[in-house]
Amino acid sequence: MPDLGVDLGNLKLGGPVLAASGTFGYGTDVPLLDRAKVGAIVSKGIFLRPRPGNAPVRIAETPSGMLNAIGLQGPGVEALIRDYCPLWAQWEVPVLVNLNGESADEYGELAARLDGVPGVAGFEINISCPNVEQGGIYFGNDPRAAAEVTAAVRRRTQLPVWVKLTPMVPDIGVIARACVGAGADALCAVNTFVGMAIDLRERRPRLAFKTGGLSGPAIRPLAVHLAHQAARAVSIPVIGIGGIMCAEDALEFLIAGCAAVQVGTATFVDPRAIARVHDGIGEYLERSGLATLAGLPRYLPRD
Amino acid sequence: MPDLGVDLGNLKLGGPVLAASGTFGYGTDVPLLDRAKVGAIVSKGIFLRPRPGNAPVRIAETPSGMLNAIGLQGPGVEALIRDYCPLWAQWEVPVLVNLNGESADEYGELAARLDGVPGVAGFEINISCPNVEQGGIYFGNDPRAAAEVTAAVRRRTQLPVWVKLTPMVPDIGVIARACVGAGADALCAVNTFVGMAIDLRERRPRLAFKTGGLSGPAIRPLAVHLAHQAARAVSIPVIGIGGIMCAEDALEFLIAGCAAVQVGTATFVDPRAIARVHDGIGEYLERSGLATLAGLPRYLPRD
Amino acid sequence: MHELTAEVVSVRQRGEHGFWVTGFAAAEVAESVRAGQFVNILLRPGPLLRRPFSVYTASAEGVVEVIYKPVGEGTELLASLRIGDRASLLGPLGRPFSFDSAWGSVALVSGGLGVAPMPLAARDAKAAGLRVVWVHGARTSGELQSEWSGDELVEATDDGSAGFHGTAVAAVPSGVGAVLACGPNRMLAAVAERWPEAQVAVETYMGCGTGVCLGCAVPKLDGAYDRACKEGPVYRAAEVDWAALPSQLHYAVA
Amino acid sequence: MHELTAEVVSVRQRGEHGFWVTGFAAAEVAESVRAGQFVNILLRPGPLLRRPFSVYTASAEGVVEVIYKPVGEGTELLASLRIGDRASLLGPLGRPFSFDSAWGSVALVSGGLGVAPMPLAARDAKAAGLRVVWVHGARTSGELQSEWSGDELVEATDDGSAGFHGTAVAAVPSGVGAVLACGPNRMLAAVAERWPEAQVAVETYMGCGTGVCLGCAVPKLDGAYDRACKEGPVYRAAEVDWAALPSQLHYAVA
Ligand SMILES: Cc1cc2nc3c(=O)[nH]c(=O)nc-3n(C[C@H](O)[C@H](O)[C@H](O)COP(=O)(O)OP(=O)(O)OC[C@H]3O[C@@H](n4cnc5c(N)ncnc54)[C@H](O)[C@@H]3O)c2cc1C
Ligand SMILES: Cc1cc2nc3c(=O)[nH]c(=O)nc-3n(C[C@H](O)[C@H](O)[C@H](O)COP(=O)(O)OP(=O)(O)OC[C@H]3O[C@@H](n4cnc5c(N)ncnc54)[C@H](O)[C@@H]3O)c2cc1C
Ligand SMILES: Cc1cc2nc3c(=O)[nH]c(=O)nc-3n(C[C@H](O)[C@H](O)[C@H](O)COP(=O)(O)O)c2cc1C
Ligand SMILES: Cc1cc2nc3c(=O)[nH]c(=O)nc-3n(C[C@H](O)[C@H](O)[C@H](O)COP(=O)(O)O)c2cc1C
Ligand code: FES
Ligand code: FES
Repeated sequence: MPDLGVDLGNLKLGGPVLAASGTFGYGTDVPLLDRAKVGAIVSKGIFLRPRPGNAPVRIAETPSGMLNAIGLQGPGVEALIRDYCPLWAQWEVPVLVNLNGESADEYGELAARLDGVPGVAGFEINISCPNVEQGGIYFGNDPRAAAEVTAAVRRRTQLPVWVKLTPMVPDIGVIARACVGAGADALCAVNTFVGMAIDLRERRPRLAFKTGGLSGPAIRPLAVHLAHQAARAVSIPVIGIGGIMCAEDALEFLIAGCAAVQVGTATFVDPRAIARVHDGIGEYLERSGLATLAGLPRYLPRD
Repeated sequence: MPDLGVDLGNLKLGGPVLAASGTFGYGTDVPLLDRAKVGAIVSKGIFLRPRPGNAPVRIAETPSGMLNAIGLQGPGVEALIRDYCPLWAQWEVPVLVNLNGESADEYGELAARLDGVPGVAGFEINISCPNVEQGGIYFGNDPRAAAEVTAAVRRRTQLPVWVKLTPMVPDIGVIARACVGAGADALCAVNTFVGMAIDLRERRPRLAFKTGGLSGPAIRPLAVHLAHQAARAVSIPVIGIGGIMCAEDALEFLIAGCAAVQVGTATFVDPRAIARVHDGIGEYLERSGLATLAGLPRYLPRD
Repeated sequence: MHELTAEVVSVRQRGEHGFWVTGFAAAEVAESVRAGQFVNILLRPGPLLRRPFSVYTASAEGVVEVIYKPVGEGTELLASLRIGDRASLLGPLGRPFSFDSAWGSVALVSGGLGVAPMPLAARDAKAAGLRVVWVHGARTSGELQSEWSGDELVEATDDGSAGFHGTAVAAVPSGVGAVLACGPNRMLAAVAERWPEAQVAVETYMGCGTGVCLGCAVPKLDGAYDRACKEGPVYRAAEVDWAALPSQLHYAVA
Repeated sequence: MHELTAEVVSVRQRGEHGFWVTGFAAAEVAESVRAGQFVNILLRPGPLLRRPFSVYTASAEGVVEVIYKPVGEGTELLASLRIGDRASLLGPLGRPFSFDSAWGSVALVSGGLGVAPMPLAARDAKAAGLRVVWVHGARTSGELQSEWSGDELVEATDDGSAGFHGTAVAAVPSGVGAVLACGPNRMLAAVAERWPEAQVAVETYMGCGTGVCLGCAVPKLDGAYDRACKEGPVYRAAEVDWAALPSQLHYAVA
């Protein structure tokens, strides 16, 4: 079996297939899966304080995709530290915490609170949240705001800091470079795309929150493109996310320049998806006569 | 049968279902279809000069979608006037020309050349082209450039001028308002989303052009959201486009605030798609006890 | 929980009203499933997400049946499966009904497709030594079920064309020791008013069925949301904030 | 052109190498189709786009057959269709081979799945009064076809395990009046070198099959692209810019 290890600089992973935030809970509810094949787990998004989440209906299926508007339901950082970090500290697989806030300060506070807590291997900054101080503009759409929130977290921790990019921007490279400048160790591309589905009987949006984030295979070609653009723009590792259902899908991201991938919606359909993708990548490398994932030729012309 | 007529101000349509640019040729190659049910035809995108288009491979199927990079292959405006406009002049269904250029001037010149030519019922400005003068930045991503090209066309014609919006922007309302300010009569939302697919055998993009535009049902929830955002931002009609395969899909756009819709990729799968969608909208109105499409209650809270 | 590629071993269409019943060879599920639990079925080719179905029957031969009406993409594909076809089943999932022999008797109240968990509920109730009254409601006689189990059947129709003239809830005989209900969320809200302690199986859309997506939120009166697939689908009726639970889901339409 | 919901009336699997042949009741197509034309098949549930297939045979009873190998989503679904299932067929599409009785004889040169249009080509050639030599090439004897028509069959294998040792192109007897070819685009390029006037049926990806998407671009030596579905799929070999025509398509792999 080829060596599927991934070196992300300040974090080494046993495999290139990670569990995406919000699709794996806190890592405690995924049965059947061989955890030795999970490269890392990114926790459900966490805020400082507990949040009830949005009213139902929260999800709607669409062609090859699903919309979700969970509303970052969660117990808040103190409960996370109390209830989950002690478990994580006993696991082999590294767990990163997905950070969310309404101001750069809130992100910084979260990182400070979690830094050094056993079981926390690093942070993934979710910049798809609205910046309440800047009038609800999303952090992820503005290079300055993205850099500010990255820097706020960077200042409070030596652990790996990843920034998860928003897709609905004209040039993802600009945001990517801003995050690198502010000290990010890796970038994750991408989060969900904003979408809407209409209930024809009620003549209103199917989701109570009106809009939701589109995930699943429908977005894969868009996500591959964005991850590729990000990988071309920066020299830190990029982790590809979006619509990966099988090894072939993951390989599209890897060949397009990603160091690793995250699997989200696929876990809903097949709780063993991550292990299946991991194994399939190994088989592809083997068929291709490659001994290591690091040796996979990438398609990554430099800008 | 309910009245499906649509009043777009300076253009009245027999039905709300239009043929999208690039998916209906010049209107001469779609057999089997009952043309009385086509609200209007938007021609394949045209440039001043003939263009050979991109090398193959030009299309790639993806989950519930397809990528295309045709490269605006076309005979140029003079051949269009010579070979197609005389046919259009004899048709009942109005034909609008999809305009493309590399500078605002080129768009203006195209409009000037076509204005008054019998058979040309109006213009749809494709602002998804790169602005060569501004270093390849897309017109559609920049409100100033979008307004400039709209104004350039507006100055040269009294015919209806529609602007077809690009989806990959953080706030489509900003671009929409800019186009209205520059004199657009209607907005079309949206064009394709940029995507990429990788050939695992060759380890390079499947399309010769590398990237392509994603169309089809995969993008529908994103397109409904963007069309809805545009409709909330402006008071001129918005024409919804993206992934419409059946009447239910079209009704999502109509309820979300669109005055009409365009059908693209569905015509590839079913040459009769436009008529089928038209009939299905009529049946829905009938079932709902509505005598006219104009009377359909919309979900359109104002910003 | 198990995930298995299960072969279709039986397909039958029931009653005028077009309920379908499909049986899968799924011994691991059949052995362990309890009333109120569900299986999450993957249809390929088919829609992205699995579709949850209550387990209708589970036999000693290892056959698990689900009952449904073809109303959309998933159920139509399910109805198109023929004997020998295969589908992936994930289950059993969710928290089952619980039974207490101290009740003496129990009323199983079902509306429309809410019959789905009731044959197993009758089985588990009998195993707990309870007397079982099954009260089933439909709009009209043509929509009534012909399959039932238990000690007593009470039928009700909205139009009075058969049995009790009125709702299933109104038709429940007095004196039963406990009430278990399944049906449209609207009907369950009525159950909650009359029997706050009733156990009800609710329906929500589900993303995963295993507890990781938080898509299946059930609003509770204490202001929290929990997961229909994990803490549910069976709830104490008084716990649920019925006004906030969507009542327009598709299963519930029947 | 017709669009019809056609019933599957026959399914057969051919040869060791796993070619499948599926027959549809499609009288309108069967009556009008000419060699080299194709039908565009819609599979539901299935991938978004139709899949183009050369018409393999067309009978007086109105049955149209296609031949294929299950290599991907579309062909696997096609292979899963059973008698009585239905699929939408659009066709006949594209420009057919043309025949001239002045040729006296014609060689039909096929490689791999390039056999697909040849039975009809033999039929149309005989109708034009031509003597038909079918030259078929495969990698090895196990991949050879067992169905052929015409006056003479020449077989060739790359490994020499049966028939002529070498390519189908090399095996074409001299003196034939014309050459018609179908197979991997690479093979067709070799045909073009030897017989610039040959008619060849090329393969491209197709979006619509009816001429409206411009997805099926065939690069020609004059610098223009035209549409495989409309001006093609049959071309004069010398017209095509073979170096610019992708040779890695899936059909061509066999
Ligand atoms: C615990 C539980 C038990 C159930 N038991 C039964 C049963 O025994 N019998 C039965 O018939 N049904 C049952 N259902 C409902 C069932 O899962 C299907 O949703 C229903 O049958 C309709 O599915 P469909 O695919 O045919 O319709 P669709 O056409 O897919 O559904 C109609 C609409 O609902 C949407 N939709 C469907 N499922 C979801 C989802 N999971 N998330 C988001 N959107 C969705 C679709 O996009 C579509 O627009 C149960 C549901 C739950 C939660
Ligand atoms: C004129 C013509 C005649 C043909 N005749 C035959 C025949 O007789 N027998 C035969 O076996 N095949 C024939 N083909 C090829 C056939 O249409 C299919 O492409 C092939 O069989 C593989 O399809 P699939 O769905 O099984 O594979 P897939 O798994 O769908 O295809 C493999 C890959 O190719 C991509 N792909 C497939 N089709 C398209 C498309 N149209 N556009 C973009 N991407 C696409 C898919 O996304 C996938 O990644 C013909 C093609 C043409 C153009
Ligand atoms: C139900 C659901 C909840 C999610 N929650 C979060 C979250 O809390 N934080 C975050 O950064 N991303 C969240 N995501 C986005 C995923 O991590 C991922 O970026 C996205 O789903 C695309 O990947 P996929 O197509 O593999 O699912 C969520 C996605 C889904 C479907
Ligand atoms: C093959 C193809 C060619 C297209 N060409 C054009 C074009 O020339 N000009 C344009 O404005 N849009 C063009 N489009 C975009 C469509 O008009 C439409 O906006 C898009 O396909 C989304 O709609 P759909 O999902 O219904 O196809 C093209 C789309 C496709 C698929
Ligand atoms: S369905 Fe995903 S948590 Fe319940
Ligand atoms: S396949 Fe669309 S033009 Fe040929």
